[in-house]
Formats: sequence, structure tokens, C-alpha cells
Amino acid sequence: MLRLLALTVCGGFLFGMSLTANAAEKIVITGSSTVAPLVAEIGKRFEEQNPDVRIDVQTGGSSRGINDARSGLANIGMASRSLKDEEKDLKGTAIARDGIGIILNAANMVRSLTDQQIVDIFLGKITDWSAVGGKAGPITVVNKADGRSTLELFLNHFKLKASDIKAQVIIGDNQQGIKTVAGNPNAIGYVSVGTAEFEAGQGTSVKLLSMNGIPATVENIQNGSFPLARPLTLVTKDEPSGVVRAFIDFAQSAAVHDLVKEQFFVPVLP
Amino acid sequence: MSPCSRDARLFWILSASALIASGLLLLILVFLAKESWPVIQNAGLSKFMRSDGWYPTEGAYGLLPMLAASMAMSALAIIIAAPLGVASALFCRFYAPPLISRMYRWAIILLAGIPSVVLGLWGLTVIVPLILAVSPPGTSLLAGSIILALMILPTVALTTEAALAAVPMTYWQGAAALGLSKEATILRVALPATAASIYAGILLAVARALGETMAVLMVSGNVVQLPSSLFDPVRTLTANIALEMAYATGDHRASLFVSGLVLTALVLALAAGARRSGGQIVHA
Amino acid sequence: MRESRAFDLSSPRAAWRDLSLQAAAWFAAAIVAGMFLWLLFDLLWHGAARVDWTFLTTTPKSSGRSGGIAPILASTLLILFVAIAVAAPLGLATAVLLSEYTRREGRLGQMIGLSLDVLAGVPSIVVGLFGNAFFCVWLGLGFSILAGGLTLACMILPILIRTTESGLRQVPDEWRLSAEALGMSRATILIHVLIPVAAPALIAGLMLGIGRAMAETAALVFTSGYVDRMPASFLDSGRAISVHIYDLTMNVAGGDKNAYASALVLIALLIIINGIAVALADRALTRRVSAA
Amino acid sequence: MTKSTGSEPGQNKPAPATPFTVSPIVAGPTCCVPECQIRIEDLAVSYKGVPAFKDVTLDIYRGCITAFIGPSGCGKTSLLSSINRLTDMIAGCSVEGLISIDGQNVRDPTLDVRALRRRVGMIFQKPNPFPLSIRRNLEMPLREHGLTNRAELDSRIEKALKDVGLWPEIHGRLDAPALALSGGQQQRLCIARALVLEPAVLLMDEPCSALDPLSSGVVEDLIESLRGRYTVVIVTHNLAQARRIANYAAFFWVKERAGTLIEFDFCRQLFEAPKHELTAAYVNGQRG
Repeated sequence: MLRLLALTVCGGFLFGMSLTANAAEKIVITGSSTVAPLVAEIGKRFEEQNPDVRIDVQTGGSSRGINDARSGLANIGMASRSLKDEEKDLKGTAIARDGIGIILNAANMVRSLTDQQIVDIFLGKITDWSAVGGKAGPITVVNKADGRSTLELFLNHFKLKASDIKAQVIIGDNQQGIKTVAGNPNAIGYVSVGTAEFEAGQGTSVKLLSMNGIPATVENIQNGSFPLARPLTLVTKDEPSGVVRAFIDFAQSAAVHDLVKEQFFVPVLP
Repeated sequence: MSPCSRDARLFWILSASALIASGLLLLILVFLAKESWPVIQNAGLSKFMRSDGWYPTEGAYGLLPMLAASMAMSALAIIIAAPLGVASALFCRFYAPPLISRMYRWAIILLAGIPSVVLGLWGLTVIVPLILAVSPPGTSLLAGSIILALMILPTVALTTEAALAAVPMTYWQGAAALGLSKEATILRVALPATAASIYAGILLAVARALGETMAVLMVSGNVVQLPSSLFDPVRTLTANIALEMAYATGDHRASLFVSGLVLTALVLALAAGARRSGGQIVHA
Repeated sequence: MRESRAFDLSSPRAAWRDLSLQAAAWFAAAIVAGMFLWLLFDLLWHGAARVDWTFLTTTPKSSGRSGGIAPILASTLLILFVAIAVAAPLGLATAVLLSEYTRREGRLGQMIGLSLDVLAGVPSIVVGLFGNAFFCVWLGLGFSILAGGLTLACMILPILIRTTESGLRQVPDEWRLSAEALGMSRATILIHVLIPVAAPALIAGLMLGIGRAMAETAALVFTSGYVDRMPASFLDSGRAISVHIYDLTMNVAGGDKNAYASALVLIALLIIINGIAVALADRALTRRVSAA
Repeated sequence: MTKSTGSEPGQNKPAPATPFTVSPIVAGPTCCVPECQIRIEDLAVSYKGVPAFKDVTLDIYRGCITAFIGPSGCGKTSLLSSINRLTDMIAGCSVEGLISIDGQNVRDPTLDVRALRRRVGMIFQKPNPFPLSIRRNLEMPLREHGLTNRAELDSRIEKALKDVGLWPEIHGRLDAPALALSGGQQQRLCIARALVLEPAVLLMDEPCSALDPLSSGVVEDLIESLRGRYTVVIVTHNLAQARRIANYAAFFWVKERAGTLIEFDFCRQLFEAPKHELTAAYVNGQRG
């Protein structure tokens, strides 16, 4: 019985080894979990058009994507933000845009909040909805975990420090934010505009707030009027060439705009 | 092949396997230590054993609240799961009609195999709103404990059941001969005879509870604070790693590995402590 | 052991205590079963409509919102295969060493036992990071099914060893003694008597391990990866079903329906594997002691 | 290690290198020529420093049945297990003194224990056939000792089963699980399992005590039929049984918290005219 097992193991390994010989040209892409589903879909379409290329997309966060691109572990890194100043040695290409919108539970009576009110809520200076014109109830602040690009964008926009925010719930990925706010009538959070719009359309109990009077819609992100937006970026170590170049060009082209919209992001126009 | 050399060979194969198995732990520890070394060197361990905030990007590394949260959540979970698990095993073994017993066992085994993500999702959409109705924000220490309890219950139930199955027939006969009632036989004979195994099962369950990540992340709120009530949102060490690892670099990343190191040390202390007292149970 | 039903309840006090223990057992079972059924019905409610043959046999489309999970199922099973193929022999051998060659109080046994208990408690995400650093990068396996399987093997090893060891320890000493008295080698008695008798425990451990392995998310994201293409070899990256479920619920808007459906498939898969394991154990047992 | 491959010991072939090759049985069926086969001198066994028995000196004669009698806890079983060195398996057990079989020191650390155990079979109190088929139970020890020839295996198995009288009962279902047999059948199978290796000595530790009277009688008859062909050492609490089947008897008693040999003699002598008053009291049912 034991011997049989051992044989199977060996057989399995040999099988594995033998099949890798047919490796086509492979592009490894790692990074932001926000960007990964989109790039994976783009990759599939690219593979269809270029049968001898294989594109492996792995997730792990923006910082990871940038690190892997820099160290050469990945051909391309994915980041859900623009490159920081200390990352300017790398080459970044935006393939889509994403807006960050404030969401409330759909049952919340509050229609709009001023920037100051949002800041006060997130700093814990306002703790009850009655202070901003809603039905009395303790505010549940839903914040993003430290290090996330969404958080950085939010903090930058409102000129806040991570340690000053008084949150009741801290979440990781985008959908967790939507699910948390949808389940709590007194919650406030911020998520990707496209997905929130989609979820609200699907009947999920969330609604997007206007910012500075500008409604949080995909349209307003596209025309650049919505203030809280970020680029989804593909990062390479050097000026890309060969298949990598071809892929990045493809990812920017109009041929993938339907995929970008399918993921509730906003295509970048050349 | 002569039996002697065959035995010798067997022994070497076995030893090599055991060496690999326990070597794995050593490797993991070395890996953890190596990854967390830079920040320990820079900031010192004492900076982690504080509760003045976790803002690694701003140089504040207070792990204490998360350590407390991890311990509190696992303790609560085992307080819920241990009685339910042992009672489940008793139910399966002594009280349930054969068909129900079989089905119930299946349910327990399936429960053990439900991905923590699914449990977390269910917790977030079902349990959290229930707790929210009592006291906001719903995502809380209590929610995490309930989900964890569900997750580790099968471990307790299955190990207890296996241990009960192994109680020698003579014990039952002996108890029956003494005219002991069923209840007395179970409580005074069967459970004490299996105490060591049940204990081991509970230990395994606590270790799993301490190490659980995804479900906890989804339902417990993840706010870094010392919990003062069951309804407070808390962040465990594992959730901390999962939330931030993908986005961390440099000292921040290293400090997350310190979280892992602290957690492993906690499990080690637990296992060593249990081993000491467990040994006494075996001899008693 | 239902013979114990025949116990005589002599005094009303004892009868009352009997009854209350029985009630407590039923009550606990009802709570657990209730929670489980609630969970199961929740999953069925959200996902049952999606599960059909097409779902099982087509590839995911639009990041998994639509389409099926065929490549994901294939990757999951391959990862599981690698994990078991590595962990089962290693675990069995270690368990045998612990139960047959070391005394429970002995130093060596204690050391190995302690390290296993700790290994069982290392958070899966840490194991995942370790797997990434060790198997993917250091051994050069990259994001691959092989690396994922090996990482899972590390995770299920302690469970496997512990249950198998306790199974072996429960085999009565008589057989060891008589084998010894017949001048037989330990290898023979192990292979022909002890391991078959302990097989149910081994299978129970394996089931727990498989359950845990299939449910694992955190460790696999970093090792077997995110690629949802049909794997062509063990060195390909392949998305495991729990990673898929996590991605659909937490990262892909509109993926919930397929997430629930995938969870149902996962549970069905567990039922099938468990059924096979139980049948195998029963057969092994009845063949040895039928009519006894 | 020495392991004779072609020739099976017991065949009439000179093999001086193998310590346990015995010359063909010389003792007649009535055990009329007492020839010492096992010599025990000043033997003591202790477990973790607690003595089980000490100061035991006695000779066991070839082809005869020797019974060990005495109350529980006087070291009979420990003495039995030290003869085939099963005491090695028990942690904390230490043996002192001398045991030799056919002049070969059993306690020699360089001795091949497997060869020893092959020449010294052992039967335990509880029947303990392996959870395998009847055939596999008998086949496994043979294969273990290097016999692989199918025909030879079958003939040896048949012979052993015939020797223990099981053959007529079970020859049609050799592949049935051994644990499905009755208790008495299981014990006879265990004896067959020991006999199949063609040992010179059989150690029996209360072989009938776990059996019902009928099965016990069958096993007793079987043991009696082994006289002359094998040297049998039997521990028993059944004095009548000892009296019925044994040629020699040894009486043990606990003195100063350790078992010791009180009297050793011809069985009839020991029962009918014991020299020691303790023996007299015990065999007459006044003590113990």
C-alpha cells in the first residue's frame, strides 16, 4: 500500500515535469486585488488572440505588485493607485480609472454630507446621525485597513492621518465594505463607485453620496469632475518591450473597454 | 531481505519522516524570525508589547490589544464549543438512534469542511445583523467567537467521539455490573477515561481558533482596541496579518511577521502548558 | 455501544439525572444541527439554482460572475492530490514512529509532539507566506499547484499524525506481543496488522485534513495562485475553489450567486470524498472481523 | 545475523553454526529419560527496581510438560517471558541470572532474538489471532522466516492445523477471518501458529483460563498430545489441570514482596507428597 502511494507520488511529479516542457512565452503579473480580476480577463482575451502567450495573474496587493515588478519576480505589477514619488524609477501605465465614493445604508435618511461633516464623522467628533440631519442613531464608521490604496486616497483627499480616524469597523476588500454597510442601517463607508452603483442597482441596501455636490457616478469619474478618483496602473521596471509591450498596449486599447466596464471601472481614453 | 535489516531500514525511514515533519516547524519558525528580524532590531520587542496604537506606517507597533483579542476570542469560542462538542459526541454515541447518529456525524464532518470564507459570509449576513439589533456595530468579539465556535466544534466532537469509541468494553461491563446508571457510567467512567483525548482535542481546537483568519476578519470588525465588552469590534493577530500583509512593505511588513511570531509563541506556550497538565491527567 | 441502553435505572434520582443528561445531549445536538442546517439552507437558498452540469463543466466568465468552475474544480482536486500524496505517507510514518518507537513520556516523543501541536496552530496565512518563500521562491516552483499542495501538506500533517497516532495507540498490545513472540519483524506486524486495524483512525484524520485543505484560502492565495485557467501540469498556477469563493464574495461585485453555488459544490465534493472514505474503512473492517 | 536459508532447522542436517538446532527428539513419549533442556539459575526479574521474583533455579526437561503453579503475582508469567526474552519489550524491566537452552545462553546480548523466538513458541492467556484470515495467520510467521514456496507453505499449514485438531473443522474456510472463530478455536489457532514454525519449546501462559470448560478440555487434550514432541512450560491456576497433564511442577509463592520458587519436583510428588508445608497447604486448597 505504501509502495503504491510512493509510486503515485513519483508518477505525479514526473507527469508534472514532462508537461512543463511545452511552456509558451509567459507573462507573470502580480499585485492589487482590485485590478487583478480586470487584468485576468484582459489576459484571457489577449491569449485568445496570441495563442503562444500565456498570462498568469496573481493577487497580493499594490505594494506587492510594485515590489515584484522592481525585483523582476513579475513582468508586470498591478497597483490600484498612481506611482508614489519614491517609485518614479518604475514605469506606470494607467489602464482604467476608479472612483471612491462615500456610501450609506439605503435606509439612512441623510441625502448629502459636506466635506467637514465627513471629516468630523471619521474623526469621531460627530457620533450620531441626528447631528447631520438623520434619524437618531450611533454612527458606525467603516474604515479601510492600513496600507490599502483606497485608504490612502481617502486620507489624502480629506487631509487626515490614519491614526486620527475613529472607526467602529475596519474592512479589507471592497465587497466587504458594501456588505457591511448594507447590513447596518447606521453605517458609513467608502468604496469603489462603480461596484457600489452596480450593487445599488441590484437592490443591495447601499447608496452613494454626492461629494461637493457632484454625484458619485461613473460618468463624473470619466469626465474627471468627481474629486476622489485613482488610476489602475500597470507597472514595469523599465520601458516595456516585446510581448509585455504588446500586452500593455492591448490593455489600454478600446478593444478591452467592454471588459473594463464589466468590472465597473472607467476606461481611460487616449 | 532479512527481517532485522528490514526493521532497521523501517526505523530509519520513520525517523527521517518524523525529522521532516518536525523540521517543517523549525523552518517556519526560522522563516518567521528572519522576516521579522529587521523591525525587532530597529524598534525592539518592547515596542510591540504596548497598547498605545497600531499604526505601523507611523511607527506605532502596539500589538497588545490584538493579542488580547486573539486570546479572548479563542477562549470564548472554546467555552461555547467544548460543551457543545462533548455533548454532541455523547449524543452520537449514546443517545441518538443509529440513523440520526450517522446523519449527525456527517453534519459534523461537513461542518469541519466548510470553508472559513463561507462561514464568514454567513456570519456577516446572518449573525452580525442579529447582534447589531442588540448592540451596534454587530461586527464584534461575540460574532467572531460564535463563528469560531462553529468552526472548531467538529474537532472537539470528533476527537471526543473517537476517544469514547475506544473505551474498552470491560469498563461498560464493569459499570453495568456495579449497577451504575447510564448517566453515572458516562460521567464517572467514560469521560474520565477519555479525559486526556478530549483534552488533546480541545487543545487542537484552541490552536485552530487562534490561527483562524478569514472568517474572523469578516465578522469581528477589526478595530485595534482592548475589548471591554462582547459587543466591541476587535482585531485578532491573524486578521491583522491578512488585512495588511498584501499592502505592507519594509518595517510594516516585518512588523506583521512579528504578529505571526507572537501568535506562534502563544500556541507554543499553550501546547507546552497543556502538555504539562495533560501529562498529569494521563497518569491520574 | 448501545448495549448500555440496558442499564438499570434503580433510583428515581438516578433516573432523573439520566434524563437530564440525555436532554442536555439532545439539546446540544439540536443547537449544532440547527446552526448547520441554517447555514446549509442559506447556501442552498442563494446558490442551488446555479448548480447544474454546465456550471461544473464550463470555464468562469467575467471574473467568475458567470460561467462555471471546471478549471477551479480541476485545480482544487490536483492540489488536494498533491497534499495527500505527500502528507499521508509522511504523516503515517511519523505517527508510527511516535506510537511504536517512542514512549509517550519519552523525550523524543514529547519534542516531536510539541512541535506538531505548534505546527497545528500556526495561522494558515503564515504557512502560506512560508510556502511562498520556501516552495515558490526558494525551491523555484513558482505559483503552482505543486507549491500549493506542498503548503497544504504542511498544514494537514499535524492533524493526520495526531489522529493516526492515537489510532495506533489504541490497537491492543496483544498483537504486538504475539508477533514479537513469533519472532516477526516490526515492519511485518505494522504493515499487515497494526496499520490496517488503525485504518479507520487514519481515514478519519485524512477526512479532517481534506476538509481543512479544501477549505483553505489564505495559504493558497500565496502559493497556488489566482489563475483560473484549466491547469495543464502540476507546475501551473491554479485557483483553488475556496480562493475562488473568497474572490467572488469579497472582491468581485455581483459574484455572490456563483460564490454560493461554488460553496455548495465544495460541500458536495466533501460528502462524496467522505462517503468513499467511510465505505473503504467499513470494508476494511468487515473483511477482518466479520461475524465476530 | 545468521539466518539459514535453504535448510529448515529441525530437519536432520548438521548445522553447528545455528545455536538452536536441536538434535532429533530423544526423549520418548513417556518422558522417561530426563534430559535438561532449559536451565535456569539464580534468575531474578524486576520492573523499575521492584522485584517480580528472585532466586529461581530450576531445570526444564526435554519433551516433558512442566507446570508453574502458585498464586497471582508471584512472578510465573515474568519467568515465562524471560525465557523467550519477551521481557526485552517492557521498558524498565531488568533480568539477572542465567537462562540457557541447550547450553546456549539466552541472555547473550549478541544472540539473534528472532531465532530464539522461533525455537521457543508462546501462547497467551487470551486468544490473540491477528485480524486476518486463518491462512494469513499461519502463513505470515512462515514467510517472515523465509519460507515462500507455496506448496511447502500449504503443507505446513495443513500439518499445524491437523496437529491442533482444527483441520476437520475449518479446512474448507481457510480464508475466513480468524476473529470469526470461537474462543476455543482461536486459541487452538494460536497454538497452530506457534507450531507452524516447528519450535522446540512451547511457553503457555494460562492458555485455558479465558475459555469455557468444553473448549478448555479440548485445548488441554491438545497440550497433552504435544508431550514428547515439544518441551512445554505451562503456567496455570487450575491445579487439577496441572495434575492431569504435567510431568513436573514448580510451585511459586510470594516471600518478602517478591515471588520465589518454593518447590520443584515430579508433578505427582509435588501434589501427593509435597516437601514444603506451603506447597502442601496450597495444593490442598488451604492457602492461596
